[in-house]
Amino acid sequence: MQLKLDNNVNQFANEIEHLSGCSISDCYQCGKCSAGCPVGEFVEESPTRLMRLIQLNQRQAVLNSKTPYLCATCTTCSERCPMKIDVAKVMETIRILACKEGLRPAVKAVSNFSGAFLDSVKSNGRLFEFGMTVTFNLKNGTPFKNATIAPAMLLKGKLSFLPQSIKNKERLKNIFANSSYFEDREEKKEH
Amino acid sequence: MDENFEPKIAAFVCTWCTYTGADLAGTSRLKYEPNVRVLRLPCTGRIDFSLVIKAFENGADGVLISGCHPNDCHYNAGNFHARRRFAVFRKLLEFTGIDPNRVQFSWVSAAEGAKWRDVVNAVTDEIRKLGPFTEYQKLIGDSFPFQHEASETEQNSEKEQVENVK
Amino acid sequence: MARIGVFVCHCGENIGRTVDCAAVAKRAALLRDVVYAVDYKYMCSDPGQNMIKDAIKEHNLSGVVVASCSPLMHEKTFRRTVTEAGMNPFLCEIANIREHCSWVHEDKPVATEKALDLIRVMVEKVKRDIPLDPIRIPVTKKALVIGGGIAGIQAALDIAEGGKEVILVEKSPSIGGHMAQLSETFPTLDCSQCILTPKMVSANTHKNIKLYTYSEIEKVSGYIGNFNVTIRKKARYIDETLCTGCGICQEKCPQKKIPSEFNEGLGMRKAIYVPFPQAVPNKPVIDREHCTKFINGKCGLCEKICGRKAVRFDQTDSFVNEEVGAIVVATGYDLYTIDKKTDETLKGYGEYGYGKYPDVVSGLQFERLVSASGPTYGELKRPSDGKVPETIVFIQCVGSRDEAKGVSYCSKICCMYTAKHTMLYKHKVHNGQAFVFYMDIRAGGKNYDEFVRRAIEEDGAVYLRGRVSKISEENGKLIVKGADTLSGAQVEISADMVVLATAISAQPDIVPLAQKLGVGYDQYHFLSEAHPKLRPVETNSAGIFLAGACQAPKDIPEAVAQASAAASKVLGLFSSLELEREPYVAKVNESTCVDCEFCLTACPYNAIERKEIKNRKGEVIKVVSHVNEGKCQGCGTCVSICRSKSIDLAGFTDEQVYSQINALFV
Amino acid sequence: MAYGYYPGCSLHSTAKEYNISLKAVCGKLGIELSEVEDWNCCGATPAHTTKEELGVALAYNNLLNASRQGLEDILAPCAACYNRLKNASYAVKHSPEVNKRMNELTGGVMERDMKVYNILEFFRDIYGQDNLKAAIEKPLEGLNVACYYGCLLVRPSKVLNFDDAEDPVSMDDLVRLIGGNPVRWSCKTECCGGSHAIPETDIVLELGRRIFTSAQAGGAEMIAVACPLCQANLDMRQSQINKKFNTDFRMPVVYVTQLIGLALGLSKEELGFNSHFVSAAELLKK
Ligand SMILES: Cc1cc2nc3c(=O)[nH]c(=O)nc-3n(C[C@H](O)[C@H](O)[C@H](O)COP(=O)(O)OP(=O)(O)OC[C@H]3O[C@@H](n4cnc5c(N)ncnc54)[C@H](O)[C@@H]3O)c2cc1C
Ligand SMILES: Cc1cc2nc3c(=O)[nH]c(=O)nc-3n(C[C@H](O)[C@H](O)[C@H](O)COP(=O)(O)OP(=O)(O)OC[C@H]3O[C@@H](n4cnc5c(N)ncnc54)[C@H](O)[C@@H]3O)c2cc1C
Ligand code: SF4
Ligand code: SF4
Ligand code: SF4
Ligand code: SF4
Ligand code: SF4
Ligand code: SF4
Ligand code: SF4
Ligand code: SF4
Repeated sequence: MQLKLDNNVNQFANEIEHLSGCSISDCYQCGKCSAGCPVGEFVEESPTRLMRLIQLNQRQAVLNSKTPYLCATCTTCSERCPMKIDVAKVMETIRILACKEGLRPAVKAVSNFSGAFLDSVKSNGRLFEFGMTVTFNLKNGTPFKNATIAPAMLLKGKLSFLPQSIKNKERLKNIFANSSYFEDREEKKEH
Repeated sequence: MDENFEPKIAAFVCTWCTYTGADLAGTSRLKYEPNVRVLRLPCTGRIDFSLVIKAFENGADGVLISGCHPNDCHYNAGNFHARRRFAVFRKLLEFTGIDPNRVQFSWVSAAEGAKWRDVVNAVTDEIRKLGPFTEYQKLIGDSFPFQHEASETEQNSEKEQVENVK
Repeated sequence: MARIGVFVCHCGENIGRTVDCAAVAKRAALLRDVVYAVDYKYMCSDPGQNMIKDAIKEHNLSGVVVASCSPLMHEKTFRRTVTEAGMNPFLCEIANIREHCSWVHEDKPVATEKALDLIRVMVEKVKRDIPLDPIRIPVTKKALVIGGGIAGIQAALDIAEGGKEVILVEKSPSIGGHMAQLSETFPTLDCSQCILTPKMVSANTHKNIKLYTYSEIEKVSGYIGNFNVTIRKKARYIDETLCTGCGICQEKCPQKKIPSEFNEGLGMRKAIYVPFPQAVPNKPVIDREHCTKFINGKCGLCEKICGRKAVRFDQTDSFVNEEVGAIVVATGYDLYTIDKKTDETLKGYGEYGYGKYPDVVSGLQFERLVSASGPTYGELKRPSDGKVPETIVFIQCVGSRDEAKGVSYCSKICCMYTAKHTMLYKHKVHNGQAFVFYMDIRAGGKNYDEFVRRAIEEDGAVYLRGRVSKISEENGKLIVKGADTLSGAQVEISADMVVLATAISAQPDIVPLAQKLGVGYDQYHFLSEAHPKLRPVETNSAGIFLAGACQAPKDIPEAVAQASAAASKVLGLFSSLELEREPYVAKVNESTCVDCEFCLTACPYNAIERKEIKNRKGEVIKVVSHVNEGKCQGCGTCVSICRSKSIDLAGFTDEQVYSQINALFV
Repeated sequence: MAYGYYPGCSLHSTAKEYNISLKAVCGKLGIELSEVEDWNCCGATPAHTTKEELGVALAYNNLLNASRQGLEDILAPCAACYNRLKNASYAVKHSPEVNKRMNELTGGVMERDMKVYNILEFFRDIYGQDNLKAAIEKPLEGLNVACYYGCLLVRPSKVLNFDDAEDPVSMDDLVRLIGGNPVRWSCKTECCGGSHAIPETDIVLELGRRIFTSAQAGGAEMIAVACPLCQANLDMRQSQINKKFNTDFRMPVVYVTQLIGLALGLSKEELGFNSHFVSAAELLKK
């Protein structure tokens, strides 16, 4: 592997820094985030390495990395980072940024799940788990995934065939329609 | 604006860093604008506003204050006190209607001969752009606490001085 | 009426090339109060200096301005010259027309004009110069050393060897400091006790050293050359003059379950105890908190058994006053607290389970576990069950370089002592394996990197570059989850014991002492040197010096080097009968001072004190500020802070500076 | 005074026994809960990993509803909901811009600073340990319990800050209070991968295996949780884990409220013990 670096080397780090509010240059590659990451062994780029790739302006590699999708958002990394970097937030930022740019998600299943989940919330205001699972399986092309569990859950009365719905759907609609990908941090700095 | 305007600039510098840095510019034979007149003080901590106002009163178009870098103060904290005071002073300047850019601050260490050159050149440039300082007359009135009698320095300039003060 | 002489130097061609010196001299002669002006090729040459001397006499000069090179170059020369002609040296000023004029400008008329300006300014100043005398301060030739670690011992011995008296004050029952706790020391692996004990003994027996152990500094007043110190001798409950150190009392004392400070809690001590066998002085103290006699009036066994009748339950703290001329602070360091979250800024280390898992120990505890004088007599057994650890993990930078834990600095010595620990481990457990988690290896000393390489190459320590996220316990093993960032992999090691290289931190009780001494400290409470490069052992308080780890994390070689440097500063100070200083000191106008105390807080040297003004009847009529000339360094900060313009600085008075400003531009 | 109650989606479906047992316990203790009217999903992980503002807004909307209802203290038993709600209240409190945006998105200004509590905090600080102790009728008698907090309950500590993030003790204290024996184990705050339960099952199975291994090593007979995601993951997937790794875990995973209920003398039926996949019945016979 070879990285070609030029004077724009800080560009992507600045972008992420701006979007996430986390200081990327603070990362001194200690590895503590990766050491405690529950999905560390399942990913190619550990959080530490991902931070490094950001520092070295590897935009494509980062946005196409599977790590941010497989991140379980457990915030173990953020809790323990000696430099107080909210690494989980950086993961989230990468994911949102990839989504915003319309890139193909690096882990389809995860983003399909998010999609199905949010669709369900969007239309009912509450999660309709059965419906969501069906949608997800269809999207994902895995119609029988979790099939062993669903009937059992139905039996235990833990899944319902009917969605619950809220009353004030207007407001919900507005929230879904107008939420931005990122909070405006530029403004925040000024205050 | 007068094309040939040559600003008069008073520089208050500390002995340990900037004065020595300016010496180094000399020993290195670096060339710079001749507009700055240096006054050596023990520390930037010794500089209070009255000195700056005094300089304007006596015909300066600009003032440069320069001392040791933060943490390098020979006297440990003198330049911190100075910096804190200058922050207030800038506001005071604005309040009195003096363009705060007429007072410039810098850190020049004993090793930074070239920086001294650059600072002098930059400040001269800046003040040149701002033009002659005429507002000082407004300052001279009852409200000004540190007014001295007209100076009796050079004999042939005494008259001029008196005129300025009036 | 002032009579000023101006002497313009050509400096060969150096000034003459760009400044018309003759013209300058002529015009200078026209300045008011200038009665004589002349130019000459080399003012600093003998003939040049003689010209000045002659002119002073001939023209009855009251002040001299030499227009020449920088004052930093020849001010001293010309001041000596005028002195030889009977003039006060402080009536001679320099106008710098070389470094600040001829060398930096090219246009001759412009440079000539500027040279004249510079001279005019100095003429105005010299007119207002008043004769000053260098300040002389008498010196008490006795030093105080605070802290009896290796740094304090070394400083005390060096000063004592230099023939001066030393008072060494140590707060714990014995001198020796942390070095006494170490097993073997890098980079040579010599036994710590073997090289330290002789020094401790000489410190105790040297005729010039007076030792106060179990004592603390109560009060400090005075200034360089003349400090007055009150020392609190804490009650030992033993009459040291009677006690022979036989140790029978310690043997018999039934209170035996007290965690030993010396053994970092890994061993126990009695209520009456000598902290370690080689302690100096080798006399016990009674720990009041744990002694039955003090708790409920019973026991008293030690008193009964002591043949010398040395036990004194009724002893109280006592105070002694000492006059000293210089102080060396050598109070050393402490270890970052990792198990307690007492201090908000120093957060604990919960993820490593220190304090929860007995086999997670600190570096100093490890030293005790491998020390021949330690609780296991040098056999490495882990605290929980005495098992010899076959897999051991060392973690570096614990607390250090960790902003989340409130410490951003590198503790400097832990890379080295961790390497040492892996070696000591391997030498004790031949079939064992040591792993080290590190972020960087900082081994920048003579033979230091070679030492670390030896740990890796010869003793087989495996170094993993990454931090550890968490330590947990499972089935009697410590599960260490770390990372190896070089391979990019997570690492899990099932270890028998974990050693944390915890950060070196300042003494927890250093701030009150620093405040008593007027010595600065940084955000981490390490004491501040006067200049990080060029005055590393001085403090900003004249006459007070630093040695050892109280200033920053240091290893023994550095602590000793700094201690010797501090000692040489002290001896230098003591080599003169009186101190002489430039008289640029501030002075308060007592009639206008309104006692607002602004100056008091602004002065970086604590040189300003409060003074009571009394009337004839002795009643206080006013309190004003007063500058202690011995402490004032002449920075002038107080002058500019005083709202009522009640302070002036000799040599840079308001009047002088204003008149200079008046003369800046024509 | 009634406490606000935000059940969240899970307590109405997959975690119905959590709901049942909580209500039963509250009934027994005389704690009045008032459900946040017309609450919506907090957004869980998908919302904030898709759009930053959406993650805050969905949660904020609930706080808004509750504030309009006159509620001030809200109990959010689901750790994920608790985490999201608290996060939203933290965000609007610490950033005027976020606050402004939330007002725009939801068309409403929160009338007061809403306090969100998780179940452990609720019993520790609001109801009070002493009160609870006084109400105990049938102490658990030394049942060895691994208290499992997971991630969402304790992290990020900057925002949640109710217990030590590395070694939380609030559930252990609670279990001890009701007569149980909280075991010392090392996976208290390890992540179970809850948010990946559906899309990345393999990861979840491995994480679950580690947790069971550790609980077993610690001598636990059951795992107590305060999060529906953890419960569902560990309970439902236990058989899959056993199959995949050839293990034989039979570790009931129960809600802490169910244990409290037992100690208060409620019956297993009243507490929804029948809806577990790995039954606790055997264990609780003693
Ligand atoms: C685990 C470990 C291993 C180490 N190994 C090595 C090694 O192999 N080689 C090496 O070169 N260095 C080593 N060091 C570093 C070494 O310990 C220090 O360099 C050395 O001890 C510093 O000496 P000091 O005198 O400055 O401070 P200290 O040893 O801390 O001594 C300070 C003394 O001052 C006393 N004191 C404190 N406050 C007061 C007060 N207010 N009044 C009176 N007395 C006071 C203390 O009681 C103490 O006796 C190691 C350090 C650690 C933590
Ligand atoms: C690139 C670089 C950058 C550095 N930056 C820093 C920095 O930022 N900060 C810092 O603290 N340090 C810095 N240093 C280190 C610093 O240069 C040294 O610490 C310092 O100069 C050492 O001083 P010295 O007096 O021991 O030796 P030297 O400076 O080498 O002086 C030795 C003197 O002895 C003379 N001499 C040699 N042999 C004889 C002889 N036989 N007889 C008579 N005279 C002799 C030499 O001519 C020389 O004048 C830097 C070094 C380098 C190489
Ligand atoms: S938040 Fe994501 S990246 Fe961080 S430790 Fe958890 S799973 Fe790993
Ligand atoms: S823990 Fe923090 S500093 Fe260390 S590698 Fe991760 S992000 Fe970087
Ligand atoms: S106090 Fe008495 S018994 Fe104890 S060591 Fe001294 S002389 Fe011996
Ligand atoms: S009196 Fe105190 S110190 Fe003496 S033997 Fe008894 S317990 Fe020990
Ligand atoms: S010396 Fe080494 S181990 Fe210690 S803080 Fe510095 S880098 Fe870390
Ligand atoms: S040799 Fe120099 S550059 Fe290399 S590690 Fe040492 S100090 Fe750093
Ligand atoms: S600042 Fe001036 S007025 Fe105030 S105490 Fe000091 S000398 Fe007196
Ligand atoms: S001149 Fe400086 S050192 Fe002297 S008293 Fe004033 S502030 Fe203190």
